[in-house]
Amino acid sequence: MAREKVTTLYLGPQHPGITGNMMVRLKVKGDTIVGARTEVGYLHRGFEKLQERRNWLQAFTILCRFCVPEPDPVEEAYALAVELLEGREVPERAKYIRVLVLEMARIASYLLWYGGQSGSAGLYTMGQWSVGDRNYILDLFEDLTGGRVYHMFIWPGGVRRDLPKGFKDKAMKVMDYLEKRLDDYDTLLFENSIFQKRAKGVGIIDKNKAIEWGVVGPPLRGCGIKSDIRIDDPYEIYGELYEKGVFEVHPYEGGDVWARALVRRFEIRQSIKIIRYVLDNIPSGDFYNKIPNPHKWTLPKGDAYSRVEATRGEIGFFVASDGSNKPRRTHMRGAAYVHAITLLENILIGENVADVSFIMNSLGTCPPEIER
Amino acid sequence: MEEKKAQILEKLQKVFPEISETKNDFPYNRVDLRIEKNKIPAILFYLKDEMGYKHLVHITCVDWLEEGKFEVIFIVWSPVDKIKVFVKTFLDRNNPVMDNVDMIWRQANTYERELREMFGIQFEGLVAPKEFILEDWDDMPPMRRDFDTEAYARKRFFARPGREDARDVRQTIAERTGEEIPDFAKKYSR
Amino acid sequence: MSFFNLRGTLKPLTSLKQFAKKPHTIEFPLEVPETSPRYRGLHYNNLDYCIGCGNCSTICQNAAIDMVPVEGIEPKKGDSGLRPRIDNGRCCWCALCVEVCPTGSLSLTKDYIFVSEDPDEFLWTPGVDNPDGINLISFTSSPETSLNEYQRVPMRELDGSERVKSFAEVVLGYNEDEARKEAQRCISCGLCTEACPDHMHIPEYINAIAQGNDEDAIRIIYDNNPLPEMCGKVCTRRCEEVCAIAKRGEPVAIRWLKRYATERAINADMIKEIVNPEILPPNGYKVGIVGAGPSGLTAGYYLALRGFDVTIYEAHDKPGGMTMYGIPKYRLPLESLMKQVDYMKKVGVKFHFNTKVGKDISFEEIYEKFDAVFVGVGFGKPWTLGIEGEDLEGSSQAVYFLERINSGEIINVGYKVVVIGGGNVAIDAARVSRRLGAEVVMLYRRRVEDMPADWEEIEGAEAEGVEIIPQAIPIKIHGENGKVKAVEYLKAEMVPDPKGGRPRPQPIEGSNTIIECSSVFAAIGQQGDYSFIDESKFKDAIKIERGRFIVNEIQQTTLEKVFAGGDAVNRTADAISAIADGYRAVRGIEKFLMGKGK
Amino acid sequence: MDFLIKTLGAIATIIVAFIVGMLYMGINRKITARVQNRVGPPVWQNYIDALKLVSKKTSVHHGVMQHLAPAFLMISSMGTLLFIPILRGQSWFPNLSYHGDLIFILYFMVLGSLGMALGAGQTGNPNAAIGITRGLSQMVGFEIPWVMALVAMMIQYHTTSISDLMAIQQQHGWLMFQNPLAFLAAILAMLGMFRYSPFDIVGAPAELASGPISEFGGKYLGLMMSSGSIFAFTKLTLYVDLFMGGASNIVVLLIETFTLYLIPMLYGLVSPRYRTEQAIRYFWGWPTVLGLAALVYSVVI
Repeated sequence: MAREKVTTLYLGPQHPGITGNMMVRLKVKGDTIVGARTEVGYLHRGFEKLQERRNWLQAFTILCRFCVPEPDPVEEAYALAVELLEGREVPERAKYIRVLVLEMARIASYLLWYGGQSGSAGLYTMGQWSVGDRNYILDLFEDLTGGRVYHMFIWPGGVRRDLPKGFKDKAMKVMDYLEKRLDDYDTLLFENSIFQKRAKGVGIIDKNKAIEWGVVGPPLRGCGIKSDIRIDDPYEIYGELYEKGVFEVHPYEGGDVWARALVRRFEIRQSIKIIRYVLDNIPSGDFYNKIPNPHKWTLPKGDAYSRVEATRGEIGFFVASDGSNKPRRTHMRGAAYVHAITLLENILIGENVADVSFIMNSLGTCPPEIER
Repeated sequence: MEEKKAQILEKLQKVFPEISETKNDFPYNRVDLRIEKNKIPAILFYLKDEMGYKHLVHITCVDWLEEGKFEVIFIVWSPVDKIKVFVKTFLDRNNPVMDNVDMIWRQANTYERELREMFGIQFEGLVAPKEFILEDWDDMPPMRRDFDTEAYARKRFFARPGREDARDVRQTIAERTGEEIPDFAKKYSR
Repeated sequence: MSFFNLRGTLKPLTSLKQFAKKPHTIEFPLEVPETSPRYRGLHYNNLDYCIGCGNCSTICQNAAIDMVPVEGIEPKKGDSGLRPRIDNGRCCWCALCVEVCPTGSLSLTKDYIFVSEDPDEFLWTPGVDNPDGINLISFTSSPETSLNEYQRVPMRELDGSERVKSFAEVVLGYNEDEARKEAQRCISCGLCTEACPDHMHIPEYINAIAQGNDEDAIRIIYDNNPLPEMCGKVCTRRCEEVCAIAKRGEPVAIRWLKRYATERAINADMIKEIVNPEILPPNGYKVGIVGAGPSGLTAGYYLALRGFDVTIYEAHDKPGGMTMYGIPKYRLPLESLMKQVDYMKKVGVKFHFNTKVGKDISFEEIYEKFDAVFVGVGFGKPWTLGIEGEDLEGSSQAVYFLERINSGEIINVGYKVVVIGGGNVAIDAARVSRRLGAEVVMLYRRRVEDMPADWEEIEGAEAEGVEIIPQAIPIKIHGENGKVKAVEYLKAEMVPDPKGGRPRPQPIEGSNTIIECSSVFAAIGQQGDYSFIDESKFKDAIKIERGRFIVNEIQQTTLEKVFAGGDAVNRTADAISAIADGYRAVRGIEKFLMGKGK
Repeated sequence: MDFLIKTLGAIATIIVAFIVGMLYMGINRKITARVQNRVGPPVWQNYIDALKLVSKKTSVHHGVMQHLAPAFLMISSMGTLLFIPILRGQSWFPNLSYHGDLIFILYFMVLGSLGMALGAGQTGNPNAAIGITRGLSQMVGFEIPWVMALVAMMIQYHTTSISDLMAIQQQHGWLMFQNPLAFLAAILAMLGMFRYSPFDIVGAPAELASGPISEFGGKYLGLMMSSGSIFAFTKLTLYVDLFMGGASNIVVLLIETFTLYLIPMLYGLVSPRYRTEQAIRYFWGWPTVLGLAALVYSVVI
């Protein structure tokens, strides 16, 4: 291969380095990327159209398929949007359980990210560890919701089931275990000189442009900007928890993969703190503000938009109702929608081909979220 | 927060007397306003550059088929004010054309591609590859309300045999008892 | 390489210590992981509890559930005979079907492995194809977690102490919000329509109410019931007995919802405006109807809509039969019945009141004059107790008592009334007596739970201060100066029926008890009075067996021109059956006359 | 007769190399799994895999070189094996050793990679092409300390024959103690030679979808796998011969080779992969410095 020749390299749609079915078409000069274009359309399932044909509750069951690694924030976003639209109150206990579920999902998703990030760097041991440990979180999910991956648990009005017996003890044990394991992870991954070499200075996002570019979530915090929906636009009990100092939001300077990794490393420990707090302080009471018979449940005319902080960043759900028992329009905003298209196309320029999936993983791209 | 919301509207209405409708009575941090479509880039520019609404949260469209209108909604967020502003506009359903806004936010380009493909809204001046999510699509833009998903699926796919013996409960009982459900009532059957 | 990070190279090597730890994974066939008690696995359906309402099939967003007939399950009232069959290739185990199952029969199991090479095997009927699933049930719904609302919207009523003061209507009716909320509970399965003798379009009108379209609801109701407001107030509501929701909770208040809808039309003009029925041009046939009870009115109304010339003969001065004279006004106010009859007059039904057939006009005359005759005379004659002292002053039949009260007479029942019987008539008599200011004691042969009266009525009576003495068999009415003074009864014990029926009361010797009282009303049932056709010409032609007309499936008696309906035909003895008879007779008469051709 | 025995001996050598190499890979998989908190496949899983792959039909054809590439690999690994003395002083593992076989092997070992490069290039898969460039670049990286280490020894003992080196070690003790700098340089080069992490950029699954071998399946993959296991055994034996004085019997050989095999394997378990330029910089860093030092040491001594 001639060094100066520009080659086109297709990464995907079926490619082990891509987190789902999408394609990045790279223009490569040697090992350096001179142009990138994200091509999607391999995973379009028309969920939003399907939701228009289903009633408000039936629409809820396909939500978890919007993003496989972390389905709960989408459920939460939908539930919040519907609740905003209807003005439905959620019992306090349900809010706590929701936060519990969301934070468990955050941990599970971050553990999967550990696997993806280190796997795309070639350190498979880390991925096996973290995905294996994620299983313990999935066990908790199974106890709580009955499902391991697709929980379909948070729905408008509250949650579907109360905490099972003995859940607190089991969850606490898992949290203790995880904390110990996180130290192991640090030894293997963050203290590893090769990983540091790979991650530092790669995939840099410009701090001054970050908000304008639509960067959200851990990548934005990795730019040194303190921004988190949980404290900026608080939902459920996050505002309260933050004021009480149960968790912190800590930005890291740099804007590179390393900073984003540190953000996640920090937040997974915060999530454990939140779960501990929630389990200790969960109030008794109802877990569910019952919705009427789903077939006849109508929402007032209007629209609402909810925002939730997922591990990939801001997830939002727009719902519009025409007053009937079915949504007029639902539209999900996934963080990856911006991250994996305009942002990725921008920051890949000048990077090494070997770093593409590394950078994609650090941005948390999730194709099902883009196409829905 | 209520004061801030009122201030925002006041300020915007001063600069943009064209704002036709505002809604401010949400119990949470949201402000709605409606403006005609050719003022959209101007008001978005103003919101972003002058008022600090730097974060484009969402662009979406609702098809009000019965009224013959598309409602395009821009949601912007200010990290300082911590308020969402919904900028809404109506487009004529038969001629859905509006200005491109991707020079304000680059990522608006993606949203516009999606709306173009899913609703057939034309953004004047939009530079982007023709196809986004759909491939070789020759039907009507699929997110329009008059696109019948079920009919499309029937046309395009076939059902696996083996389930023809399914019965409708209401129908079965009506047949058994000789009940005649009048036609006008059938829409209320499930 | 300018700098060598020794720590960064060697520290990760300590991770190799994991080699000694126990692995996360297991060797699958040797070790099987235990699923959690809430696991959402394959379906299981308890066929005994399932009533085939099909709610699971409707909620399934993947269209994975079909309702199919299952061998060995016979359809019956309150059971469609269909059972869900799952296409496991489509199921996403969201368990919404479990959450909406009104009976709780459908659940998910811990079992999640199902392997087959044949794709058709993935279609299976839970419960039939996996009978052992009953031991593995994991994800279930309880009334608390279910999506169905098992609590009925409470009906506002006058307070017990308040209502004994007057004949004001006890039940206040739903307001709009309550009605919408109650209507939303309905799952539209339609099982109730089978239980309704008249097969009213219940899911449809409830859905119309739920959607806020009361006028459509009224139109749907009037499709086969011309007396819905009466039904909405006093119907025996067999529909609610089979309501799918009632399996684990309180049934949908179908009756109150009907009442709500019909009350939206305030007067006859409004009913006409809303229903706006299509009246066919006169077809030249004339139909005579004997008795303006529910069956007669129904037949008259629908015949009139179909272009027949209808004339109704009624012995009393007001229409309605038993519903007018038997049901106290606090349950069914006069206006609400008259409103509906006025509406019938508007569509062209002709009435002749105070015209007793057999006395004022002979049955033969009617028979000759009309092309078809419908007889809906009901059971006017009560059974007597057959015990000593029954003819004393102050002792009478409850039906007559109610009739006099409803005609506007003022009756002095004295300080204490004893009502004998446990049916609706008995309760009515008791509650009316309470309103007249007397203390009331009810004597009933069996236990309270055996009483044929509505539970709502029983509760209402108790709330109003009626004392119910169960297992009491009256044996004598004591008199003084020709007036009732006391009732003597025997306590009874329940003994199982050797024939397998319900337990029978067996009087206990020597347990005689005497209650002092001023009046006694007997309400132990009525019988037909067919003296008006006791003419040689018809006596043999119209066959009567055990006090009832013999009719075929189109309500035709053995005399082909004569149709019959109501209590005089059916055994259920309620208004809605009478209406159903009337409706059926309309079709029968239509078929009989039109099919004959003129 | 002598030729027949030699031929039979050669076949036996190859079979033993195949079995042992596969076994090592199986043990590798098991150890990897246990470090990764998994149970892992059985040790004999690789034999099953190889059997399955070889029994598959191939329906994709890209050209002659694609068909030949696995053969090149096989020839390279088997040929190298035959030039390396398996056991010291035993006649029943004959080899084609001669004076200067060390230099011959140095070139012959690269043959497989070159053949692979041609074959993969013909498949037209951009991933394969990129993988090949990376592989060749990386080879350039680790060949330098490797050659330096060998040259250091050649200079030290004035011979280019493996058998001679083995004989010398009998007298002077193992070379790894005689010239530890050369040994270290060679070991670091070996990390690259085995293409385990952190030097697995050639076939990095997350970027290149297995790189050069992405268009090879079925029989080809089976052949590559077999040749890979033979080659692994070959390389390990060569290291044992050069630095540990060779083995006198098969048990000692197994112990020594396995111990050596553990080094790239265990280090690979805990290391992410280097990018190409990082890998080259790595090899041209400390390993080369060590190699140079070994050269100086051997000259000085």
